[in-house]
Amino acid sequence: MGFWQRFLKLDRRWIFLGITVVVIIPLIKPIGLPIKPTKPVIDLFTYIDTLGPESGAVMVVTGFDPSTMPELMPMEQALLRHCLVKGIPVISLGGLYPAYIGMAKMAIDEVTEEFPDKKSGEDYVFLGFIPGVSAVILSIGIDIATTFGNDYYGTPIDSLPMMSSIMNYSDISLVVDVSGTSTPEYWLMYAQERYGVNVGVACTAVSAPAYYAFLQSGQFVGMLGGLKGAAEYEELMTRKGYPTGRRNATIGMDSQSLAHLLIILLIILGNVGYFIVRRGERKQGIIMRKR
Amino acid sequence: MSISTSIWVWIAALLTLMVYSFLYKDNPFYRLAEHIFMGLSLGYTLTILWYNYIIPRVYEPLFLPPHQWSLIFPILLGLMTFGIFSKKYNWLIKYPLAFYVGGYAGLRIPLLLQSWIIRQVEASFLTPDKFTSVYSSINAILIFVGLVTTLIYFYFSKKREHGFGAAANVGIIFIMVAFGAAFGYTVMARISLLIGRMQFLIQEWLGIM
Amino acid sequence: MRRKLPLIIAFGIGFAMLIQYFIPHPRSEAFYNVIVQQWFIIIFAFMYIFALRSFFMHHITKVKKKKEGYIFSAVAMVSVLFMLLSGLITSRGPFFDSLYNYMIAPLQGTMFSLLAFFIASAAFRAFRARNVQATLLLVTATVVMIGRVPIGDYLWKGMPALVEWVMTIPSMAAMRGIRIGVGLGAVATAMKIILGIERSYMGGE
Amino acid sequence: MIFLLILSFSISAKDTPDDAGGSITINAYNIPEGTQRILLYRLAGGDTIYEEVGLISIFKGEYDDASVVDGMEYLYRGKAITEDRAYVAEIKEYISSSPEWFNKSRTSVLLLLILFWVVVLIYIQLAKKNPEGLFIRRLPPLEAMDEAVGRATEMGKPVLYVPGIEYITDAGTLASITILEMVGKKVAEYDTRIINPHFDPIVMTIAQETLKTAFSEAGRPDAFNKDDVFYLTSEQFGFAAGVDGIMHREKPGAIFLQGYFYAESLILAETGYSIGAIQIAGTNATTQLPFFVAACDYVLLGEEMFAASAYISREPRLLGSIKGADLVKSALLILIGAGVIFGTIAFIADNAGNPTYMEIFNKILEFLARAAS
Repeated sequence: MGFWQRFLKLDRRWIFLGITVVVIIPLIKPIGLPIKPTKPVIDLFTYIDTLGPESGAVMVVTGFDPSTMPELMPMEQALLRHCLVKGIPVISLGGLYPAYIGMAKMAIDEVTEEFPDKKSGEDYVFLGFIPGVSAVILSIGIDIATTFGNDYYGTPIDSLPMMSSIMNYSDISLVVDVSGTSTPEYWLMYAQERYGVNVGVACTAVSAPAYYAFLQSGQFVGMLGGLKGAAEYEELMTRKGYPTGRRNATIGMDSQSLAHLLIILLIILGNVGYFIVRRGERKQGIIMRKR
Repeated sequence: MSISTSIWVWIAALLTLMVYSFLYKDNPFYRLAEHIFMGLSLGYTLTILWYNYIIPRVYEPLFLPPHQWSLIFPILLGLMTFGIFSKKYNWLIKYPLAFYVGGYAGLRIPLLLQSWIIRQVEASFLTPDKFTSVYSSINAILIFVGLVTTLIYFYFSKKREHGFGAAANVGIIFIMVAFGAAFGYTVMARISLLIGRMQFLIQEWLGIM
Repeated sequence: MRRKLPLIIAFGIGFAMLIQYFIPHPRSEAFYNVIVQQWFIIIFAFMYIFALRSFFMHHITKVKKKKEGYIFSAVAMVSVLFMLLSGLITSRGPFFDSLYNYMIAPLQGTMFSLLAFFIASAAFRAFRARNVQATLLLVTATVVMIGRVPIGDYLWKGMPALVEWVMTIPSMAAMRGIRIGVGLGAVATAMKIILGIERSYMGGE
Repeated sequence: MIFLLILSFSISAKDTPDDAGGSITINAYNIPEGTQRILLYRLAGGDTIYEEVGLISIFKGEYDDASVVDGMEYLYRGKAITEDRAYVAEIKEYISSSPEWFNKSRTSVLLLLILFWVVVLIYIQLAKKNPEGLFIRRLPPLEAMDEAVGRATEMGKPVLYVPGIEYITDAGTLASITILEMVGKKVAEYDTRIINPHFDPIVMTIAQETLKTAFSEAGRPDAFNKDDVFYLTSEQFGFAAGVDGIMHREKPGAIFLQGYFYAESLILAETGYSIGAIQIAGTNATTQLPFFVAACDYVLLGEEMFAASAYISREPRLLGSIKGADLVKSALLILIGAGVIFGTIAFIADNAGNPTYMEIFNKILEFLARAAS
């Protein structure tokens, strides 16, 4: 009985040590556990997979900063790779707030390095940040060229060959907001409901529960939730033989699996200890005061 | 094994370790990182305030042609906040506060009604497409029961007796399931933050992988 | 009269911003833009003077009185000026960006990542089957955690589907109920401000 | 002879409803098979040549011409171009655009607003007449406030009050100010110190005034130390780092986490637990409720925060507004319930071949959904 009482009072720093070890080991020596894609991820993947060079552009919107990069950068890069390999014209929007442009640039630079034949202005367009948030979303519905004027590199939009057939939402078959904040709801309110453009979302695991309601009501075409969503997308890309880069999300998943197992183990042991201690106390008539 | 040679990466790595030292116990290294962080972030906020707000919204429209003299009124209202410095006139600050808080209250009411209430109610309507299969019908009914009992749990002005009490007890079950689910669902997000930092330390700083 | 006037202002501007939502006319749009983009922002900017005053007063008194830990207050004040000056002098040039990318961003990311540790210790401590509600919390959290990682699929093929179900049916229904409740409460609070019933934001008297 | 009615390609034009004017909406109907592009031309009143305006989207068959001048009269012509030929359609009468003074698509919001306003006002008047009649269910976190401040005083430790990291415009932050006033009075009575770090300058200024009044109302105006209400920083995790530092150095006996929190909620709550303080949390941030429920001793769930001021002060007008909000909740419940019953009847009738109910039902849904745009 003494062991369990000491276990229940376990100094939380042992737990911190456990979490650190469990996260670091797979990073140094990957284990490679298998991944099973779920419906929201398959829906988004299949929708994009049905598109082609003629079926309207895909707009990928960057909405994350360094703090949510680990979860969302692999998603944005997987989406960009998927569009480039399928030849779908892709517009990368550098975000509705200034803080995101650095991430957008990092995503597009790293991915376009893997596709040397793809040219800016022909296969993809990179739009910089302009202030206005919902005003920007609304004016994209009228005319992209007049809204942005130039792309991120300063070239006028109407001189870009890819943009000749893309004027506004009616020429965009999907907008995917890769966001760690609540901007996907703006895209639903101002883009989908106002102009009827399809919207997909790639978000952090913490915002995913809130978006299930929009997924269930059909407002979102599909959803990537958290690192598992990114790893599932990478898995679907591999199964189709598309290039997947270093598969950062999948490597991260090994650490995730071990960390989750550790926490579950702690919860179970915690409860086992709780019942043993309580039964012991009831025998001796001590009531455990609820602190 | 190529350890980073960039001074910036070293600064970032040291700051990271100083914050993590807090997990062991509060110590001068954490305290240093804490105060650097508070100072830098306040400096950053002020810079953003200056470039994104004061210059484009106050200085330029006022002092550069075409001068927008109507800006004098909001500035006067803003100046009234200085009343707080004097004992006699500290009631002056009530005017800009009333304007700011009252204005936003009015602005938020319709948005709240629309996105937090009407949109949620509209989505709870049981449309026929939800009754396509036995499975979806049971789910539709479960959602309806969950919604109604949760709302009943949050009733303030009715004693929780017999029928009403039973509904509230069902409501708390749905609420606890929702909280447990959200908690479990978020573990992954938090762990991935740590993975990100560990990748920075191991790959960028120490260059192991 | 001095007490009544601010309440009348709150009612006036509050009611105007309320009905503006229903009027698409360009004049109403113009009114909205002027108020939001000028009046609100100018008042907001003025308030930052108080933030600075409180920040520096708080830390200067600590340094002057040599209170315990006054060096750190000095560090905080130097950091503010260092970041602000580097932002203004180089007008947010590369050095300013490096300060953000290599000091603020890592500090932000590391503080955020503390949650990985705290969520584990909170789970260990709080998830004890003391009563029915705590047991529900604990069981659902554990099931969702197992279902979220690939290993969950091994225990039982239907695990991801179960997690989907828990997230999209019971959990979504309760969250929707809570959101409606919070929405109603927030609207009631906003109304009380406009009607002048809620006055504590003006110092309560 | 079966008369094959070939529905010919046609367009219609109307002043874009519910807008600020300056826009005419063109709809294209029976778009011929294999149409690649639909060009739109416009003839301003008095001109003679049609000028090209834009492309009508084939996906939606709609185009908003936002380059028109209010009051001017226009004629439109659409040309659908397929592989081999072009189909032309015109509108006959002149059309002009004008701004509207009321956005009809937002009627449902207006109705709910009026219902809410009327109900709350009625109940406030009723509450003034017989204040005793109004019941409010028990809120354990508020009853624990006394115990928490008392315990902190026993141990000679200060009380820490964190008002969340949102601006004063957020309903949770406003509710937090009213709770701060109550805690301030308790702290003044028990003659304990209250530490109140801030994220936003406006909330800080208000908190200083609120606590000053609370202390003077509790009869101890001199005990209030203005320096204990101070500004930390306006960055989420910088603020969390600062508050964690205060927790470890000041070792408060009771911690209040009341307001709108983001991800840093658990950083504060877990550090608060580690120093052994009683923690009373409350937030309208639905995503953070699970973490407070797990880590804190007492939690005000969502709208329970808004009931706090009415619960403690028992002021008739506040009780009345709570009762009013409850009544609107019942109205919504009845609306949803009626929607379910009517929906099922319409569904059964529809299957039995009588679609009228289903049309009405869809109209109601559409009426509600339109408000969102």
